[in-house]
Amino acid sequence: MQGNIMAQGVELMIYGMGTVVVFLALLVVATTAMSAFVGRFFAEVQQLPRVRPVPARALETDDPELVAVISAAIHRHRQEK
Amino acid sequence: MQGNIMAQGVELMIYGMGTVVVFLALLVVATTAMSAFVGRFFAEVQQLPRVRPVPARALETDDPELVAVISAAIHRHRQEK
Amino acid sequence: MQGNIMAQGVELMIYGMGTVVVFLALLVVATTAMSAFVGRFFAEVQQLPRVRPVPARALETDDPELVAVISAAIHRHRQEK
Amino acid sequence: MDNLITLWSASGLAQMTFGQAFMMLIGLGLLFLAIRKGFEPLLLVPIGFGGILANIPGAGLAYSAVENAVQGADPAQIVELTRLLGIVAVDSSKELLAAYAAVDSATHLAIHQWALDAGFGNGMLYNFYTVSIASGVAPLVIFMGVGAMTDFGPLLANPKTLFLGAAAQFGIFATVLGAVGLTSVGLMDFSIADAAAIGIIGGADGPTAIYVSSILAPDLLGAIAVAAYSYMALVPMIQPPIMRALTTEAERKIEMVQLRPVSRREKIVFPLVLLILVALLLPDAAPLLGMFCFGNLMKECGVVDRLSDTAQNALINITTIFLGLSVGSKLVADKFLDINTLGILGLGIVAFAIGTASGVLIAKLMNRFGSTPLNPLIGSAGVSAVPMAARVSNKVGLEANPHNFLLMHAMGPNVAGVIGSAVAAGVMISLVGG
Amino acid sequence: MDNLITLWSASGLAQMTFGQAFMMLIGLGLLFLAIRKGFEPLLLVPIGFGGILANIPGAGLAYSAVENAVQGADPAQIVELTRLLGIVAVDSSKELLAAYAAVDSATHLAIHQWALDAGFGNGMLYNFYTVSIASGVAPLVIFMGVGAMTDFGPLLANPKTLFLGAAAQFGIFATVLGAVGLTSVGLMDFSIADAAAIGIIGGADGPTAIYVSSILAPDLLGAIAVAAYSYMALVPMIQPPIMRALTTEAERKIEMVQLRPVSRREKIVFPLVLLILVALLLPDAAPLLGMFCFGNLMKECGVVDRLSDTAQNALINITTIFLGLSVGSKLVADKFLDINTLGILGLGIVAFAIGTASGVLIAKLMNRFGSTPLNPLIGSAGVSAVPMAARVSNKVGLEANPHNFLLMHAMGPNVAGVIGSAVAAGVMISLVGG
Amino acid sequence: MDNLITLWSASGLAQMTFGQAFMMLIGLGLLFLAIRKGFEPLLLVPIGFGGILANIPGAGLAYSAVENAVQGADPAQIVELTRLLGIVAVDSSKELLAAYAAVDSATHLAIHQWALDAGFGNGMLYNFYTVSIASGVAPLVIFMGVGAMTDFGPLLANPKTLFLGAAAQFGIFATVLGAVGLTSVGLMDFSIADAAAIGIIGGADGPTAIYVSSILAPDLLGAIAVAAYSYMALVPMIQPPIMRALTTEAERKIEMVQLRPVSRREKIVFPLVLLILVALLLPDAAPLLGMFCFGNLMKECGVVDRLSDTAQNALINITTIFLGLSVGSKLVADKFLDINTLGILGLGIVAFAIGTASGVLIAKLMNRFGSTPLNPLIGSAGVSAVPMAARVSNKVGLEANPHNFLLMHAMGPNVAGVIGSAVAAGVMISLVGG
Ligand code: NA
Ligand code: NA
Ligand code: NA
Repeated sequence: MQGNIMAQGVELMIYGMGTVVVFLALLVVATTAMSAFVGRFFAEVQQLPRVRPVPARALETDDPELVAVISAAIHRHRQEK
Repeated sequence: MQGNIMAQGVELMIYGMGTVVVFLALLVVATTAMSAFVGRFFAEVQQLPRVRPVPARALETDDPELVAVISAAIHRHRQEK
Repeated sequence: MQGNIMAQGVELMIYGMGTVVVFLALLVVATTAMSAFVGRFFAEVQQLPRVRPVPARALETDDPELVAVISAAIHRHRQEK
Repeated sequence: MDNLITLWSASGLAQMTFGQAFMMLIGLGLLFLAIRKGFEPLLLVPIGFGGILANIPGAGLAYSAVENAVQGADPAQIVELTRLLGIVAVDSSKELLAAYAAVDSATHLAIHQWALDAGFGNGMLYNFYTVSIASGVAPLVIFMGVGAMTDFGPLLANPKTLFLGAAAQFGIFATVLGAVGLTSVGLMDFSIADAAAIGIIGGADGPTAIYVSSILAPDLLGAIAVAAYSYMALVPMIQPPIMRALTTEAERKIEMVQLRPVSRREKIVFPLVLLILVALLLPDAAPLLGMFCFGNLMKECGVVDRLSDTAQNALINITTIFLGLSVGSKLVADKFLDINTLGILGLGIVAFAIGTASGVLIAKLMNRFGSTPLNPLIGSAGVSAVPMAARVSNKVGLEANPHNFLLMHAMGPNVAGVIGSAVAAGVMISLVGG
Repeated sequence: MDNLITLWSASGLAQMTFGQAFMMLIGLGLLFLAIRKGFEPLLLVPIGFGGILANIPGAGLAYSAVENAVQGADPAQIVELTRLLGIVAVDSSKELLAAYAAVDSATHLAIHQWALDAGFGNGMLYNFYTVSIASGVAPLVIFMGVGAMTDFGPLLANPKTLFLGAAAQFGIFATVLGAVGLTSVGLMDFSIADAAAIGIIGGADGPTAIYVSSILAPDLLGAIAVAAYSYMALVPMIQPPIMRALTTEAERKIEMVQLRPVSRREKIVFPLVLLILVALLLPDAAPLLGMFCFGNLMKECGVVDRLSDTAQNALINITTIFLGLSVGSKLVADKFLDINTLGILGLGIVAFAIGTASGVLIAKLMNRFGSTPLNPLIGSAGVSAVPMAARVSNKVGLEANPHNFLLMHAMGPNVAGVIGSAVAAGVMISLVGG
Repeated sequence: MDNLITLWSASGLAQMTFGQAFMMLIGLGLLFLAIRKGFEPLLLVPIGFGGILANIPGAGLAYSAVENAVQGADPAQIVELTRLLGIVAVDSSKELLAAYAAVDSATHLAIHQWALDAGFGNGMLYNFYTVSIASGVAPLVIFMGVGAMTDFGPLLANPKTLFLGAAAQFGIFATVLGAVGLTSVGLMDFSIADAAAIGIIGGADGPTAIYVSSILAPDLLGAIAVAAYSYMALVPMIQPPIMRALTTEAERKIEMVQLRPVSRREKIVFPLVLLILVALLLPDAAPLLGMFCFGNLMKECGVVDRLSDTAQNALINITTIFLGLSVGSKLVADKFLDINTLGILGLGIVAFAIGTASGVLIAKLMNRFGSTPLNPLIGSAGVSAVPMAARVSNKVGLEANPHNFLLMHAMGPNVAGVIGSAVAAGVMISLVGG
């Protein structure tokens, strides 16, 4: 029984460490492939400040007055240009 | 049985839509009455910036030093006027 | 039975109030002793602004760029002195 | 070697079904729509991610201990299960679970204990679902937060717009009719409770739809929530053609009179008036509208700002995370991949369209017979989808008349639509629930 | 037509009792006091609103599944219930529920399952109550947050003021005596546990009162919490006349010596000293004072500021919302409308008055026999009601001597009163609980 | 007089055991390390405080209702308990509890009901533990928050560093071997599940260690968590000597090439790639890595910032408070004071040391056979302990070469170590759990 648990421990080490290495190796492959794929097909114009897309509809009921005021301001600004 | 569920659906529509309309109609009446009542008997001086009454006792143990300092400052300010 | 509950109430008052007073009296003793002990053996240089030790490792993965930038700045600052 | 087999047979690849792979793609698709297209990301990111998690083969994250045990137990344990269920042996897991669903609460408990003793447990997402949705608390807390974010000022300035909020709920009931119609011609298989839950998609209000589904049709909740949030995101595409088709250029140009200022006291009293009306007329709508009014009162009363702030921020955000993941748990393949799901998706968009049309048409009617001018474009805002539908009204109005700002006017029917669909929810729970 | 009857019989108007209508007015009254008069709005807004929700006829929001089933089940189901209870048929719902309260846990579970099988569920507020108050967690979390907001500096600078915090707790025990006295003359009907819970109103500390009531007298919790918070709001009206009556002009003018500065290390060690003392002497006070000390240690230690900030903000706010609604659930008419409630309200104000008087009198005594001057006005702050009572001491002091700032001096007894009433709570739970 | 005896026998002094006193000192010691020495204060302050609370004699805060009843019940009730357990009378509480642990779920429920009927309840900390840790939710929520704080940029710029994160996990499995070795020579008494849970200390990741222990070895959770967080705080002392011993001066001077910029889209897609890989290969790691990826996706996608902010602040803070107190509940004397605890503390530091060494050695290997220069000092960061281990790499590197900033390069293996130990956790749960 005591020898038995030792064997269990060795087994756990072999299969565990093996899985960790295999899994992370696959992750290296997958990540490298993903980066290559994204870089080739979906390249961003880099180094631009990150643009945060405004959520289409936030959970909140926005302040409509604010929206109106801002809309007007943007409008005027564009016309003045 | 299939006709039965159709009938149930029609019933649900009639009673449901009816309730929605009646409920919101009553809400129109109640809201209008409420606004009239508040406007007549509890009119506010309008357009003033909304005053937030300080809660009588906040949950927190306020910083007593701060309170003392502010009290003193207000006191001095009033005397200087 | 009615007299009984009265007796229970009196008992509760005696033991309850007694415990409160004894407990807080012991707390006065313990607090005074603690303050004396701390004042004698662990006196702080008083009135200094409270220093908040930076947690050895915050839960968060700090922004490494920020850390690097700050490290460099501190380094330069020290050298310039 | 045994361990290698254990590891392999425990791996996802060895257990993956076609349905699970497909649903993981659906989950990725929802994430794409949410992140790239901006479709209601606050809900669809957690829902999509939860959908992927739910379909991880072998993990059983979306299943109860009993479901996990039925799939994983050995034959001797299954014999014990059939004994507890009081049935003779059946062929499939599906039949076992159907038999389980039919027994009483005491037997449910006994079988839950059997599953625990057999070494099975609830999946993570199943626990999230139980705590947040099955208990009803998450949609209610979100509704409280929405209440604390809602300004009833435009509605109070023009209470008649409540009728537009009522009109647009016709989309709900027309969809109920559609669902029972599809069933009666044999295309789908919905009960009347299912039909009611599907109809509520037309309410264009996420928490209301989830709340009603969790009571009337928990099995359809995933499809209903996905439909509701997706179509809300699509409001700027669904509504304008209908609005243009049903109005004349002249009507779209109508300018409305400036809204009167609304006093703070009116805003404080309004949620109480609404609450009392609910209490008197429709107690089954009390949890939803009660929490909504509570949130609004906290906001307007001005003396509990720290509670109101928390309801609008930390609390609603925490709840949204778990609500979204829990809804995702209903995207598990063997529940979601069903012909009924297609029916739900189809009926949902019909519901939005009919709601929009009803709102616009009643607005036209009110404009014709009312004393003050009313632009029919604000009628479409009555479907809710706050504040997107109001913005759509504003945008379509600006196209016809660049000086015509309808946003504030459309906010009235917009929040009225929230009340209207909560009332409809109450009626449905009252008539077909329990 | 059946549907119309269903809808009408499900409506509130058809089911409203006089008691429910009255309690809804009470709820509106509490909201009025909270919003308009500033009575402890953080608690009384949720409590008042919860009280209205609890009394919505037909909604059963404040009732357990069993209570809802007893009121709504058909005769055949009731027969089954009496069989489960092992009783012969009884006349009223009240007797059924009394029989239910008397059975053991296994039967409770069986009857809960019976209610679920009959299609009834827990009301929303009942669930909130179970999770937040019956579990004990909400008052403890609030106490942790209060601890994280409390500055023990003034107390540490003058530890003798702890005696004032002790003295003011006499209000608690005098009220216990009053409650059993009213019972022994037959005016009220309180058990000794009820009396202890009522007495704790005199502790002038909301979470402590709710915690003790939830253990010793859950049925009285609504009245006790309402009384505790209302009278705390009334402290500026209740205390000054008593303080003036018991002190001379000369005493009120006494100026106190400036408090010594307290080091950060003392503040860090103090909650640990208090905790150890609790551990050694009064384990039954450990949950309350333990969480309080934990909050205070988080604040003072300076290395877990993000936890301390959360304890003082998001966490305490979320808990307050649910605690308030849960307390409101105890304002349900058939539990609140009782002659005992009047007794509680009457005894509560007596408790505040006696606590104030004891504090002032002991402060006079300490002034007479102590070496350093002590203004008796700070004795009244020993009732807790942080920080209102300390402000009252300051204000009455300023009236007598415009240069006499007592605020900092009164903060010592004020926070001592919090400790004192938590200790009293522990004694009571130890002696009459369980 | 009876009351005086009640009060005295209920006091802590009358019931204190030596073990409890000792554990309270341990709790104070942890607080000292956290507050004065800055040892992981966010966790060790709540854990230390919880440890003190757990050992308050007579309060039973860390015990279940059944444990409290077994210690406090009268002889007649114990007879009833042995009847429910189906055993003949036993000598000690310990044997009763062992018999209780062995029965099935239905009997557990019956005995829980017996305890309730006998007037006993769950302690406060026991409830916290049940809700936060036994359910698995708290470590998962913290992992989600950590995910939302993690920047995978450096890892994506140099994916090979994932091998370093794999290598350092050798500390985990070497420790498993150590634990079973100590058992097989008879010094300790660990099961294989215990050994696996102890090994995970070498993962240097708090939530992972707590999650695994709660599943594989709940009794050892206290010691494991304390060891994990203490040794993480000691990383700046444990690692540098090992790093210096295993590298040459020349190696430590190696400068690495600047990391390439990583696009936002890569960062968004990476958590999904990781999730899919987990789903395909290791479903038992899905809860941990799923929540981690979910947090990271919320952070990177940029459209749910309010959810991401809440996950990083209010939610993780609230969870940390309760997780810490719950871990503290496992410091109760009769569970913690055991020879096995010493074994755990000893094995834990070995695990850290071996993990550090493996990381450095594999980094040397990669440097020798790779095309680009790789400073072996970044290998030690593979143990996780984010971001402390990466800072240690940077610091040791600067000692050898003042112009060599390794911090960014070390962040790659550092976050890879988090993934690596979560994978190891999944393997262990898969192989020895359930
Ligand atoms: Na709606
Ligand atoms: Na007090
Ligand atoms: Na690790």
